[in-house]
Amino acid sequence: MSLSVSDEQEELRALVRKFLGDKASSGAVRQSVESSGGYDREGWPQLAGQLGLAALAIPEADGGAGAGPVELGVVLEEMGRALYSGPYFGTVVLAGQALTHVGDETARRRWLPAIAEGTLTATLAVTEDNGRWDVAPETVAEHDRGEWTLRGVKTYVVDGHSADLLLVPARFADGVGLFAVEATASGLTRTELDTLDATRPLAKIELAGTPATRVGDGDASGPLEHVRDLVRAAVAAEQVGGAARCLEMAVGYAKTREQFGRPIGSFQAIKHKCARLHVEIECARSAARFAGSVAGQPGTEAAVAASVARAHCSEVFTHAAKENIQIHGGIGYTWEHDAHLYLRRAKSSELLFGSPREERRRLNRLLEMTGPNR
Amino acid sequence: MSLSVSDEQEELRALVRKFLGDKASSGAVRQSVESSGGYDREGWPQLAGQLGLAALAIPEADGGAGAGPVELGVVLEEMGRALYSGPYFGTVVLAGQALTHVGDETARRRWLPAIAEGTLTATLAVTEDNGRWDVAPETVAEHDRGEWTLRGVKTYVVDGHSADLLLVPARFADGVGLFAVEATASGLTRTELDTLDATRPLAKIELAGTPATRVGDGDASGPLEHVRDLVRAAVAAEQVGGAARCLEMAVGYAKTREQFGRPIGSFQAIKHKCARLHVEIECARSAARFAGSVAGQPGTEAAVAASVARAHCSEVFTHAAKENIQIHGGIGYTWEHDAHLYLRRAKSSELLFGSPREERRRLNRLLEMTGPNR
Amino acid sequence: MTTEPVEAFRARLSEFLTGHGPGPRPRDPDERFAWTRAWQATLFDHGFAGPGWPEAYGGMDLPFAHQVAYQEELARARVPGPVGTGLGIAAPTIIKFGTDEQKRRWLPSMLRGDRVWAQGYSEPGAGSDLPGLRTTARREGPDYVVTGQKVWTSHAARADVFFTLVRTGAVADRQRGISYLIIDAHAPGVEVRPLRDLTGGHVFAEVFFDGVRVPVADRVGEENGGWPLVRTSLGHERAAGAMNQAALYRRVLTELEELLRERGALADPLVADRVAGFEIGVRIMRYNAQRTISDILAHGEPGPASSISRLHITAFEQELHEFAVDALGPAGLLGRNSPGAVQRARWLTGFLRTRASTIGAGTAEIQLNTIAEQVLGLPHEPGMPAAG
Amino acid sequence: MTTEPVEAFRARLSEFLTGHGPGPRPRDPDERFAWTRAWQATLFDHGFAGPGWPEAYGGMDLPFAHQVAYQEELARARVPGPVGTGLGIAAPTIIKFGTDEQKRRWLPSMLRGDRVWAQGYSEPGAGSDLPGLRTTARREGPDYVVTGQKVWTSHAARADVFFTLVRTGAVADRQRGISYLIIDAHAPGVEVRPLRDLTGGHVFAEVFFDGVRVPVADRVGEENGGWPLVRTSLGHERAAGAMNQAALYRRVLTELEELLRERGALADPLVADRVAGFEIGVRIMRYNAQRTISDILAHGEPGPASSISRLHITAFEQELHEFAVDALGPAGLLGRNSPGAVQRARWLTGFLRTRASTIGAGTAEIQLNTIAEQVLGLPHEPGMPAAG
Repeated sequence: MSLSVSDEQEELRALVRKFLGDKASSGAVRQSVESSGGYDREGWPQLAGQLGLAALAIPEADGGAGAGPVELGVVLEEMGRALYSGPYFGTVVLAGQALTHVGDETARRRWLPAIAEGTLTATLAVTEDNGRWDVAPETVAEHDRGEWTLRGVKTYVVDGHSADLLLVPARFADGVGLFAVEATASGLTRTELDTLDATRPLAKIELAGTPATRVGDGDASGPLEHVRDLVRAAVAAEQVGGAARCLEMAVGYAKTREQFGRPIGSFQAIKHKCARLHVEIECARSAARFAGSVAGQPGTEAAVAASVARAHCSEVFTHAAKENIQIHGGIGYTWEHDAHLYLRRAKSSELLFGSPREERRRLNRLLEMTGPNR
Repeated sequence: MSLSVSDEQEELRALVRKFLGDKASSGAVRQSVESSGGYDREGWPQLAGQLGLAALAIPEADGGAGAGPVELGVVLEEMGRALYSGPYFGTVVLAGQALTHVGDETARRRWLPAIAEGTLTATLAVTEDNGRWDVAPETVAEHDRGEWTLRGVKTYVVDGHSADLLLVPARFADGVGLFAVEATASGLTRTELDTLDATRPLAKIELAGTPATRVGDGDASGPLEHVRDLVRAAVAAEQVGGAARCLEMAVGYAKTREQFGRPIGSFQAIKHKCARLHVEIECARSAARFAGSVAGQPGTEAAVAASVARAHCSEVFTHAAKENIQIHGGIGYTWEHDAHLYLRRAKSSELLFGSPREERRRLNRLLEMTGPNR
Repeated sequence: MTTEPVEAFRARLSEFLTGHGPGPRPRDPDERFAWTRAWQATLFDHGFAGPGWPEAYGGMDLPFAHQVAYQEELARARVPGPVGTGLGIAAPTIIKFGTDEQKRRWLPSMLRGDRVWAQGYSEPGAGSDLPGLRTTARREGPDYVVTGQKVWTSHAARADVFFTLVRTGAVADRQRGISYLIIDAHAPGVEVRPLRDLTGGHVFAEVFFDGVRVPVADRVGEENGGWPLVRTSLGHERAAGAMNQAALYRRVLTELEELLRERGALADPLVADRVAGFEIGVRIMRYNAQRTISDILAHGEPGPASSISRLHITAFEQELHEFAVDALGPAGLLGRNSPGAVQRARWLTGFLRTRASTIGAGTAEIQLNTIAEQVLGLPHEPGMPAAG
Repeated sequence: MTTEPVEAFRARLSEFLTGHGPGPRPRDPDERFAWTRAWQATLFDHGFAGPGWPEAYGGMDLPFAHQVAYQEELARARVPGPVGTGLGIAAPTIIKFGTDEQKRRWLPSMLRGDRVWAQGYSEPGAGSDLPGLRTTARREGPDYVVTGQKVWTSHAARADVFFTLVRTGAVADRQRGISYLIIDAHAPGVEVRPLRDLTGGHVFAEVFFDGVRVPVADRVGEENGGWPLVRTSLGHERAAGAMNQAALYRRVLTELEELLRERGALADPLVADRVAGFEIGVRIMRYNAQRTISDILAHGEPGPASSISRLHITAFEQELHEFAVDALGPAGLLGRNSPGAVQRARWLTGFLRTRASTIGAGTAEIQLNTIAEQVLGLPHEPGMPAAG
């Protein structure tokens, strides 16, 4: 297996970077941060449709380009650098992969092509009030006269306030199933949350006898676990992008900003901070790439690699974001400077989708280091 | 309560420092390190007797000077600086305080004056094979026809191979008692251990029906817990001395050693390492002093302060010892340089008498942060 | 100085605090500001302001032991601290170096909270490098004409007075060309632009001086002699104040522990271990303050524990707030306007706000340099001005 | 180069290793040294030495993929590595910059382990500041006359040959006045004084040169042109070797986990959390190596992961050994001669030994400088030579 970036992947990266540089510049990100509820409605159709990024990781049979987690990682790394706040993460990373891996023929045909075209936005609503991303749902699915309805509360749902389609894991007699809920369904209340990181909008979803369509059959726990690992790998790539951008900002500032008559980057304290971050970030990059390259094949190796990457990349991104502010000094503490946007994203992506502590605990379970209840 | 050093204490410090500088110089310490089994037999009578340091913390009624834990802390800080390896710690800190706080009249009259004079060496044998310093003993005391005998194994006993008198906590039907065993007793096997830190000799003590004298009456668990807190405060002071000496060595070297045409102490990396250590060490000093100043009064405040000091001072000393080697570079890695002797003492005193992890756990119990089994 | 025994004084103060408490803390920032000022006036009017200040300027001129008791009682009563940084930073300088006329003119209204003082030291081009500052004060008859820009002035938007450092000599003279000048915030040519900090709030600002005329009589100390004044403080009063900070964090930590216990998070041994670490940290904060106080009482000097307190506290508060957010999990990410927000998002706000702890008033790096050079005597870097 | 498919090569090597294993590792250091050398000769005699070396000097000249397989198989078989630092450090320089005559003269006997090579770069006065070295080589007819002192030369006591940096120009020329010289350890005027390291063992030494005559023909590269040679290495071979190190620590960590499980220490959630952290670290070590290999295969260059591996590994090994000692509690303090010593005190020895990880071959601080300047492009300190 190669952990190198191929020429094709490099082209993809350049394409995405250019697009995001033009359309999702800091100003655009700030606009979405300062306004609530909306998202990049202008850029999205172009990014999803013309650039074909929504189709990227969707199987060819379902109208996609059939690329794998590695290519998705390239895109997310760039989105992480740019703090892209459009509905890519919810639609493509969460819902796209859930439909691909859990969905039956009908469900796939019904929604995946629209996702691939960029005409349907969607998300996956995993977390409930306890905040855990990795446990069985409390939300209940009831079956009556051929119709499913859902009852429960999901929260911290990425793009949950704006997505056209919500995919909701819920439990019923036979185990856990995945259910699709249209945005227009009755008994559905969606509340956008005020959170640390406005570039990743989160919502609370209340389901009070909401009609839903079952997606896939049998117990979905296993396939959902695989989807979670795919998401882990994707978030890790995004975190690498964010962390690398923080270091770039810090290094760029340290090269030009002078104090005591010399660039602050010539002081050892600043140099060593930056060099340490570089070491951490390259380690994070190796971990994220490895996780991406094995994520396609469900199983222990993919699960272990995903948790390794998430645990490390989370800590590195948060560390990089904090050091970036520190190196920038007073200016880094202002609202106007972008440094805090990265800190917000870093801490938010550290705690959503499984904290480092939880990932290490899961790693021990996967490696049978400790008993199942540790 | 004052945390300041009084003029009297400052005089005591100067006296001890001068004595240890003359008699327990690095060369003398090394002699005791390289030879096994012995201790500072020449210096000890002078230090204990003429200087009166053995008598310092023993009550006046028992032939001592009646000073408290704070004065004892001043002496131990100096001994920590000098890595003094004579039998002071076992005799005065461990056995002296155990006899003072657990002993009945008879026991006190029998042994304390001799300890105060420096003519009897002694120790307290707490730890058993599990390495825990803070749990009830497995060693059993049996009473038969008015005679007590002990059965069990104690280990990591400071000065255990050389002490004239061993004080041994052991359990029996009514709880835990303290027992005195003469070095010459039958059924007693003492084995000096090869350990990381030769400046603090440890021994394994096997008791196979060894005759013993009971010291004190009633359950000794409570008083022994108080003794443990006095020891914690004393070790913390010793660690502050060791850590401060490491920083002094590092700063001294960094001022004179040149690289790239300037003293290495002018490089920020070295400066900040030293400054960070200074902050940690002054915090450690505050903690050790506070622990000493409340240690005389048994109770929760003394217990909390003792664990706070131990947890922090342990980590600071080990950190200082590691940084001292790092700052010295190649020369710090040699056997001939004293830097490693401090690392050895630091790690050894970190893990004996309760590790930082154990002290934090105890702190949570004392503060009722968590249940009793956490 | 009073001859009242410490415990009598403490009882009298405690009784006053019970009877005259400032009432509940308003949530609206403007109301809160007014509430804080009103409380400061109440203290002043009852003779309970300025524990270490001369009585001539409205202070209490308390012996040191009384000052400690004063701080302890105020911390216990959870009353608000003074508004602006005048009392803590400018007043000691004026008390020590000001003329009698200056003291009479400035101190009482500052102490009563009638006029709010804010600091203007840092500049956009010289955050940590104060000796390189470029705001100039050109002498013109009885006035200085001040032109330049300052940043990072807490409370600038509400300030009536700025205490500043300005360049009266050449830039190349560095700290030997700097004077200490008091500038009326309402004078023509002063413009204050509030800056949002990274939490989204407005606690600091940029201040522009465009040909502002400042009477020479408002200079403290000699012309070009401002630099040594910067480091003045009523060491003793500050030491007693450190107790106040230790009391504050004692309370904050207890509140966090209660929160974690309620949420069941303390059952995680890793959380419990970290909490024990903070228990150690907050106690050491108190021991450091107490040791400084002991050293002052015994030797008249604050001793070594005083120079390290700030680095200990800043690291503590950053780590504590981040730990709180982490321990709350995703709920820790909720802003104050969210349903389910934990304690009005105080921990989240604290996590962001304490980023300033290692930046404002000299970065952590600068403070480490200062300790390395001034306390440990390590050589300074070639080509660098000595620290401090 | 071979045309043998990688898997066929791997099978052949694996069969050889099974059949010709070096036998159990002797405990006595002298015996162990002889055992290591004998194994090196066995490899050589069977055509299994020097995977990346030219065949002309006894090497295998393997394609890169085969080198990776070679390192993997050797790691799996747990055979000893080469003795001395010649193969890893001196050989690449000689292969790249040596004359044909020098290669013929030096390489085969080095590869077979017949002559042990040791490094002589550092000096007492210039540990991290190599460009400041002072051992001089004065030209005298066909010889250099070498006088000076070197330290930190691993295996010096057993060396037959030193590869050194010496000053042939002026001290003020710094790195432009340095030559790369190969010195016979048995020549008159060479004195080796073994130094005990802080573990109490003798793995390094001081070497004194007192007017040692060294033929000019034993200089590699140009006079005063030695400096650029120092940083040569067979990058590709080293990358494959990094795999070997990852495999080593994979094994070490598994052994520690088994030990902790046996002793019940894994039941402590704090211990388990740290162990998970090391699992992450050891995997990242492998990913880094694998990524470097991928980059070489894809682009012919080792890429960014290669420059950071060492800092990751050194931090890992220091933390791992200290953690092991801590997790063992007081039993972790027992030396190998003690009753109850845990696994012959390997963790304790490792705790002490790995203090060198951040000192030897350039301190961690110097490596961070190098990354900051050469990778990140940060400016170097005024008055300092550029890193590297």
